[in-house]
Amino acid sequence: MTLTLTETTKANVNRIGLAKNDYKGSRSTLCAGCGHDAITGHIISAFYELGIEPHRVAKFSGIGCSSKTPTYFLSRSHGFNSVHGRMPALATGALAVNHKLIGIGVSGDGDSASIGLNHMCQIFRRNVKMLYIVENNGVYGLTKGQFSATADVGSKQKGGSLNDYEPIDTCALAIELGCGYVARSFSGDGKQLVPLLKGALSHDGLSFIDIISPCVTFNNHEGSTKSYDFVKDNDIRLQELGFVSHYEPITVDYEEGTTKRVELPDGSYLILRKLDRDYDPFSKKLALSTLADARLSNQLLTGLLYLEKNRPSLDTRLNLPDRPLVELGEDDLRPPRAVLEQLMESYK
Amino acid sequence: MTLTLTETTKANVNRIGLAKNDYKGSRSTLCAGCGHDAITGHIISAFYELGIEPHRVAKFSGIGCSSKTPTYFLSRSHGFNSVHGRMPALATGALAVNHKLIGIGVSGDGDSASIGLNHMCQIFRRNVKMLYIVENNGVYGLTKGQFSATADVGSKQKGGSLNDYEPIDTCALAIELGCGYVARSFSGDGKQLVPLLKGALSHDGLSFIDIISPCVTFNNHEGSTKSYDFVKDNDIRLQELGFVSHYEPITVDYEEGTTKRVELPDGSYLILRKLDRDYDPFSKKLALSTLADARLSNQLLTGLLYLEKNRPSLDTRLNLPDRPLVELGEDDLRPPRAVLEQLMESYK
Amino acid sequence: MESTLNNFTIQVGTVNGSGSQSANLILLRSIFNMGVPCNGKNLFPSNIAGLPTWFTIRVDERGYACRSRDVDICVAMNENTIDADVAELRPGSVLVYNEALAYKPRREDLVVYACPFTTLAGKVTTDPKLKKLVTNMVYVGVLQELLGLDPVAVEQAVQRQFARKAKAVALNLGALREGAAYAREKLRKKDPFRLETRNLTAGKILIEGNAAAAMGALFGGCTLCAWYPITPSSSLPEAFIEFARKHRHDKDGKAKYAVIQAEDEIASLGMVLGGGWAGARAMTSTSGPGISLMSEFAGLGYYTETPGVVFDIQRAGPSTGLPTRTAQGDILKVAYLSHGDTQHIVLLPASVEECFDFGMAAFDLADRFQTPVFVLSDLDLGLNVWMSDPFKYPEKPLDRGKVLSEEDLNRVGKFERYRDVDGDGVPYRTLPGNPHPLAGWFARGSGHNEAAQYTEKPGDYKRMLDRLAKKFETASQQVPAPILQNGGDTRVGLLAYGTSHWAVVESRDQLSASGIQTDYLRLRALPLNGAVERFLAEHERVYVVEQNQTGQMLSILRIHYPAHTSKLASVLHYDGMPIDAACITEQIVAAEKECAD
Amino acid sequence: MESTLNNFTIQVGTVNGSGSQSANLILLRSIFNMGVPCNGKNLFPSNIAGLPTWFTIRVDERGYACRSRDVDICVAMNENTIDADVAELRPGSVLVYNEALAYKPRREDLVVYACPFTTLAGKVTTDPKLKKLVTNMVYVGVLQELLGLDPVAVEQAVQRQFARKAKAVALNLGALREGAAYAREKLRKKDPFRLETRNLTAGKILIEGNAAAAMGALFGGCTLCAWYPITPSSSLPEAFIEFARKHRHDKDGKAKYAVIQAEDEIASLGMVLGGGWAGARAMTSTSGPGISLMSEFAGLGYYTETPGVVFDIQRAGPSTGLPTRTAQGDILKVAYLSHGDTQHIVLLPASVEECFDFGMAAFDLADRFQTPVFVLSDLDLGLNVWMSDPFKYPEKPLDRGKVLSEEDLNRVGKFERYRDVDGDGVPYRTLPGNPHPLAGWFARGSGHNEAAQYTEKPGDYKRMLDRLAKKFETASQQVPAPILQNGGDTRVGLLAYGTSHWAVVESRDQLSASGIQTDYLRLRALPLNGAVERFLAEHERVYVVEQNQTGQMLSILRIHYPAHTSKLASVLHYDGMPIDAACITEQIVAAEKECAD
Ligand SMILES: Cc1ncc(C[n+]2csc(CCOP(=O)(O)OP(=O)(O)O)c2C)c(N)n1
Ligand SMILES: Cc1ncc(C[n+]2csc(CCOP(=O)(O)OP(=O)(O)O)c2C)c(N)n1
Ligand code: SF4
Ligand code: SF4
Ligand SMILES: [Mg+2]
Ligand SMILES: [Mg+2]
Repeated sequence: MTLTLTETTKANVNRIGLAKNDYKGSRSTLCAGCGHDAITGHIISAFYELGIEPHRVAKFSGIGCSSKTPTYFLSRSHGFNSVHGRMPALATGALAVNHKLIGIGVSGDGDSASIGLNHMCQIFRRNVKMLYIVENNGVYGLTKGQFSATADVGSKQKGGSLNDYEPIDTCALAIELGCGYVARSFSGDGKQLVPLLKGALSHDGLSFIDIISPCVTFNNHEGSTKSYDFVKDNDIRLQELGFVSHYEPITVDYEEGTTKRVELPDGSYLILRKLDRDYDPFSKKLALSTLADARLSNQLLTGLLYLEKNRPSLDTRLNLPDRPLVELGEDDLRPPRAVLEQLMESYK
Repeated sequence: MTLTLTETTKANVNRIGLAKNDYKGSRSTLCAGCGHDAITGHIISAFYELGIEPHRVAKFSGIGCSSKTPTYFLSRSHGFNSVHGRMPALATGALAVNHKLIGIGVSGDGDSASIGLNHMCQIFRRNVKMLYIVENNGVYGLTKGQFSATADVGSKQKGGSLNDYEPIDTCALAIELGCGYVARSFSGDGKQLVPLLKGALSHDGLSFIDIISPCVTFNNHEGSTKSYDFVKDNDIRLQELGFVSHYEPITVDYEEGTTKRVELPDGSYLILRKLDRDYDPFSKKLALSTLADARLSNQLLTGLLYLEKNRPSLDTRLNLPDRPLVELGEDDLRPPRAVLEQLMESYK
Repeated sequence: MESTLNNFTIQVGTVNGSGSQSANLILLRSIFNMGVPCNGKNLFPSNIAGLPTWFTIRVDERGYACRSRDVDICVAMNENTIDADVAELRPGSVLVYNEALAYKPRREDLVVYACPFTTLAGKVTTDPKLKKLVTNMVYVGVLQELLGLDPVAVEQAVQRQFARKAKAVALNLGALREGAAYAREKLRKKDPFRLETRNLTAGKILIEGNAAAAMGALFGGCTLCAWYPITPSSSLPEAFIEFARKHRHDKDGKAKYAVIQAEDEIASLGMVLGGGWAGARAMTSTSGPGISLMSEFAGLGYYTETPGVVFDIQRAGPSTGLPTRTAQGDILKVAYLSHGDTQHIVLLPASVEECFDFGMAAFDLADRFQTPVFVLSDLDLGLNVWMSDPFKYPEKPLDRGKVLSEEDLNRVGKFERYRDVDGDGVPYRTLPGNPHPLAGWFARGSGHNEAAQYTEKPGDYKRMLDRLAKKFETASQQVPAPILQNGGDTRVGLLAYGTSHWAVVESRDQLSASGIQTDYLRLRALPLNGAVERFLAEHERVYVVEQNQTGQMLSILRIHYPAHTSKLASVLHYDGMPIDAACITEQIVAAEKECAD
Repeated sequence: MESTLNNFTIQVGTVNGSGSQSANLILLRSIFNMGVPCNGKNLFPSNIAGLPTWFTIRVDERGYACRSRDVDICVAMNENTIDADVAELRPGSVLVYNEALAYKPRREDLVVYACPFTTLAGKVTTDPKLKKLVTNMVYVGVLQELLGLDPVAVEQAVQRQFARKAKAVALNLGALREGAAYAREKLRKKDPFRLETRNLTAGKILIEGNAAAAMGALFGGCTLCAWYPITPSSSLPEAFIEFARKHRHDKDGKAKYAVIQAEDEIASLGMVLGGGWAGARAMTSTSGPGISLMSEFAGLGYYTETPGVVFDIQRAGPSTGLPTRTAQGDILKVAYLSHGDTQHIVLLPASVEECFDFGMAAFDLADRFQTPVFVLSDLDLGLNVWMSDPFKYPEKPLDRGKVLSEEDLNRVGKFERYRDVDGDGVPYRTLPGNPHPLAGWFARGSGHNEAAQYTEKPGDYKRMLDRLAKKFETASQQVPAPILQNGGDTRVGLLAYGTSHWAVVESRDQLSASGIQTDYLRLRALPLNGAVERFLAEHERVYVVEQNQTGQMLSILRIHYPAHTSKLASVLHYDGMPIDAACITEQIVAAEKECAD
């Protein structure tokens, strides 16, 4: 197992009495050092620390090394490793009929920005309440290192050829298409990523996190813009992040002016501490232009890019009752005989 | 035939001696008053006035009322009415093997922003040299008026239901994904559209024009944001447009300061005359934020949104010879016997 | 000669988008209201307005409901098609046409009634738009007089058609009366076609197959409908939305269903499988091109054993083909949809009643066998108006299949998702959200073992495939059984399915009249089961009637019943029009003659 | 007992990503260099590094090339699988294992050689990464000594493998020598397996099917390759890129070809059809899931009559299945891919040579018949290393089919895109850019007539379908014909296609040895033609051998040859492993025994 965990389990159990082990999955079969395994570790931490009951979680993925990872966490949850690029559709259907499930989708850059781009874009519009993660390594890991649509122009393939095509910035698309929680992070930065994950799980709507996750086997060489080295040299954090759960007292002390507390729909807080720049994650325009600038200057901006709390999520738009559709009984599912008779009358 | 032509044919023939009739196609079968027919007329004008030889043109479309229109213009050209949403792929293949063809793709908002969104996005990235038109009416005309992905939130369907989902702004996506010629126009505004079409045909790379084109049958009622009335009330032109072909002397007089002349790769000029605002179509950031603002204030901005002249088009990226691949003879296509022998040696 | 009383076909040729559809439906319903069996078929172009469209009404006291090849009464309202329409008429047929058209009658062998429809319409309104609309009502008035339509029946039909708009009722009745008055005063009846009141439609309904199927989905407990518009399928989900809006809201006005217009058909089926996996009854509806796009997900559904229902309203053609014409051209494709060794349960409704019944049954079968179920309707059935007995409320409760709840797990104490516990090939499943510690499992389209764990082991992989085969063997016994109609002679058997049924029914009578007695087995589902084999075994020659070019069901029969394959022959019809009885009769008579030779 | 001289199977069990592949290939090529026929199969997981992987080398002087079910020499380098690997060995087999593994040999019936591979590797390098890599070379050294590998042959193989890196050559030779020295000094040969120099591989090549097919595409004149990565197909386009880079640049360094990595398989085929329509030879390559996604475009290609070539490197499974295991599970699906009445030309290469030949022929057939042509290879053929005669340069020029140039049009004076001028069902086409005023036409997936105009007329539509059927009839005469091998007895016939061939070849000898003489017809393409029917007619019982669960080719045969269907029986293998001879022999012997009973 090659998981890098952000913290060792200090207390043995979390607030619902489960140990961290209860949040793990089967043994990873990814390459040693793969960024994806680190992310798995951070996901485990986030769920463990939030004390989410595993059975309330539904895991979704497409196809790829990244899409294999849902087997490596939360083995007590249900999960669905589907077909390449179509995870959003599957998740949308499942969460429409059971919006009480805590949905987490894990995808890759090939899965989401190449074959699955349309579905990703449309799930942003539909604002399905779930956490959507792209484990972004700029290549198709599982098929041995071809460029994906997030590879930067001029970035170098292991064989030596250069990428000719504009990259797709999934975060920019998410913001453009109305996603209300958009972040970018790095597989190796648990300090940033874990609060982002927790914040995402507290958001009411689709939360999207693009996580740069180096592929040690096919895209970790010089000339790659998704390597550990490149990230280390070019990562610029937008803010320092903390998270306080709705059931914890706020113990983080924060200085007026440099720290912001953002309340999330479930009563939790994201704590944003200002770094060099004064970034306002509530402005769509600023978010988009900041991303555009960063791309031009080859910077990798990480942190919470955009937050908009009041967009209605799919279940609201569908006007669904509180009780999920899957819990409806026969009485609800099949209208009574009188309804059929009435309908038949109307066709007579 | 319900074509609205921008100008009556004053001279009987154009510079290559063809009459306007030579640029027409078969009789339109669209509804009387459909915006698409007007666009057909403007396309005919643009090709006629540019004096393009019809046989050099290749027409492409997907499926929908809009996608039917390539039969209604340039009947002497080859054309391919393909499958729903996949026109970009077809065009990419055809123009890769014959980059001397003048490609024009006509699609609908359903065709391009719903089922075909991925392919549209990817053709922006690949920058295939062609003119890509979306005849945007906010609905699926041919299947009787369901919302497409460009329908605005809250816009009203003929049956009365409101659209719940964020619209996709295809121009914003085009700019975001690196398209170098992006415009928005209105089917009824030949004065603006014809120069935009001509400019697009002179651009070296993908040129994208989203044309609001009211569906008189299913989306021209009150409450629609793609109706003739709505456009009339909310259309704000970014600039006044003119076009001077590389073979014409520049006769347009232009005032310093309010008028800009933009040279295009084939030596033609786009003439941009300043209106109320001072819009700079060379700034990606400005273009994106202007579009975002317009959306917020329910304005419909039309005109040339973005121009970037030096992005390499697909044929350059593919390092293709001047002579198109389809013209290669057997000698070029099949390497000589010695090559096979040499290859065989290397496997011995 | 056949009686022409309550037995003839009317064809109205108009321009689509001209509002003729309400006049046509009023005409149809008027006849129905008189107690005379009838149904209506709409032949329309793949276009929104301006192109020719035809509506045919078959009036038949004997109840024959398939398309009749010949038109007895041609109402010609479209200048562009009148010549061709007239050219196809048999001698003795009736032509009613609009004098306003640039048309000169040339055939002497027809009974021709010229009517100033446009002028008559002008008497009731001067508004040009309204005038255009009510012009169509004038011909209904003319026919009322010519055919002997009961004015009360007609008025009821008009009232019903414009239910909520008194003004429209008045206007249309006005136009109708103008037509009737004109006919009464100016036209002399010269043709034999007449209607007479009967009591044969009492209690019956008139409905399109797509509405019936949507109703099936409603009563079948469907809570998720994910779809993408396509002709001729769209009206199915649209009807579902309408029904659900009326009958599926809770007391707080909340929707006890979800409808999502997906970005494409791939996503539609993806959403359906997501919904099915999560425990809901989910459906989508599409036509040929959508079926092709669903191939990959169909395989995922099969192999992960996820329920879901797909309605395929078949239309003509390879590729886009003829989107507004009918066919049975997807059956072979759907039966094995997706790469690799994949197969599916397919239901084959022949009537609007079966659209309703199978619309419900599909969900039971999907849950029971944990697999996508395809319901193959077609444009003829889906979009046309058919007379039917009213649908029966289901007697049996929903069958939700083998789902283990938390309590079940407590009781059983163990759970493996893909184990064949009962020996029927059908495993048990748990749903997401089940809090039992054993409940969680991971669905994947890649190789897996009984415990739903990833595996590449040859033995594991093969065992799962073999169990799937067993599951389908079990399913073959539980899908709707074929229906046998004995003709008392075991030499000639007919096999058909779906809408070909109606032409077969009439053809059997024609065949019988020409001395060929037939037995008839109507297939209603795949996988096929033993009854089919028996039928094949018992007959010397079996004709398989279907509406495609390549004999797709015949192919499936040949694959499954090699022992009987040499007695199978195809009777095909594939020009986009609904199959008619004569087409079958002619082919069989010719083939039988050859046998006799 | 069979001779063990130049006749045995070696299996090396390692961890993938550990660099064992070069050692395996060196071992294979060393044997080949000795003039002894051999081939290698790689059994690897759907994973990048860390999971078990096996490489088997079948050494067989008689030339048998299919998988051998039994392993004679097991080289165990992977702690996780050694127990299972050993458990499967027959008594008398050899086990060579790495002493560094936590493993205690327990079986007495094996010849066991324990070797300190890791320690020996440590003698040539201390760099831990390098050491891991060269550990594998040590076993080659050990086998060199044990089996009698010619050191010169081995050294040549090493030189070749590390061609450009002298340091690597030295290092690997060092490791190899350590292994050999150890074996010489410490191991006493106790097993019967030996190699001896022969002259049976002179002039032959060793190559993977995907490289061969890519070479076919290169010499077939392909100029557009649009693809989407998928196992086991990716190495085909990747090889094409490599070949084209070397052999398809003009003197200015410009590329006389275009390769586009598409966004998905839908777009791949769309690009191919765009290229084919514009007049180029275009191809894509994929595997099962991609085939499913291509369904809609496949129908467009069929109905618009647009050329294009699709390689399908089949892998196991419905859905994602086993991406790194082999199967012949797409044949029925591909033959009729897309909704409606669609069919395709399918080529079925059995050897790397046919991958090359059909790789070229596919483009000729696509142009000649103006339709997508599918080449069905599989993982076993595509990714494994096969011995072959060198490929022959084509004698005939490219067949570009019926394309009318401007001059042709001047001469002919008329042109209708879809008219059957020659009576063979194959129409003429013009390409975009043709300046002749008659040249332009409009391709559409919707109904069209001879002049390529839109139509919904039943007659037009049916006529086009009938012409398409005629075109495929013509095609059936021009696709690669089946190949007959007479065994001199007409009671039992064998039918197979693709890689099943190799197991059939061996099985026929086994059958013959047990008294069953067989004739054998190898299918090489669809549509099937007359030769197949003759073969069926001439034999009493015909076994159809294939690597899928449902007998997909058998199904196609049943559909097309109803008269002979009762004599057909399936011999199936579908666990993901390549089929072996014994599996066929056993099934046929059992079935024949039943016949005799
Ligand atoms: C329809 C289809 N096409 C292609 C593939 C092959 N395939 C498997 S994974 C993959 C790419 C995965 O890339 P990405 O999503 O970036 O994941 P990573 O492996 O890099 O984590 C591809 C193309 C497939 N499984 N299905
Ligand atoms: C795969 C597939 N799905 C659905 C359809 C049905 N269909 C035909 S046109 C159309 C929508 C067209 O909308 P748009 O592109 O906006 O064109 P418009 O008619 O509005 O001009 C749809 C869904 C189809 N032809 N193919
Ligand atoms: S190939 Fe790359 S992405 Fe896949 S497991 Fe290995 S390191 Fe991770
Ligand atoms: S339905 Fe709408 S889009 Fe289609 S032709 Fe009519 S007006 Fe135009
Ligand atoms: Mg990736
Ligand atoms: Mg539209």
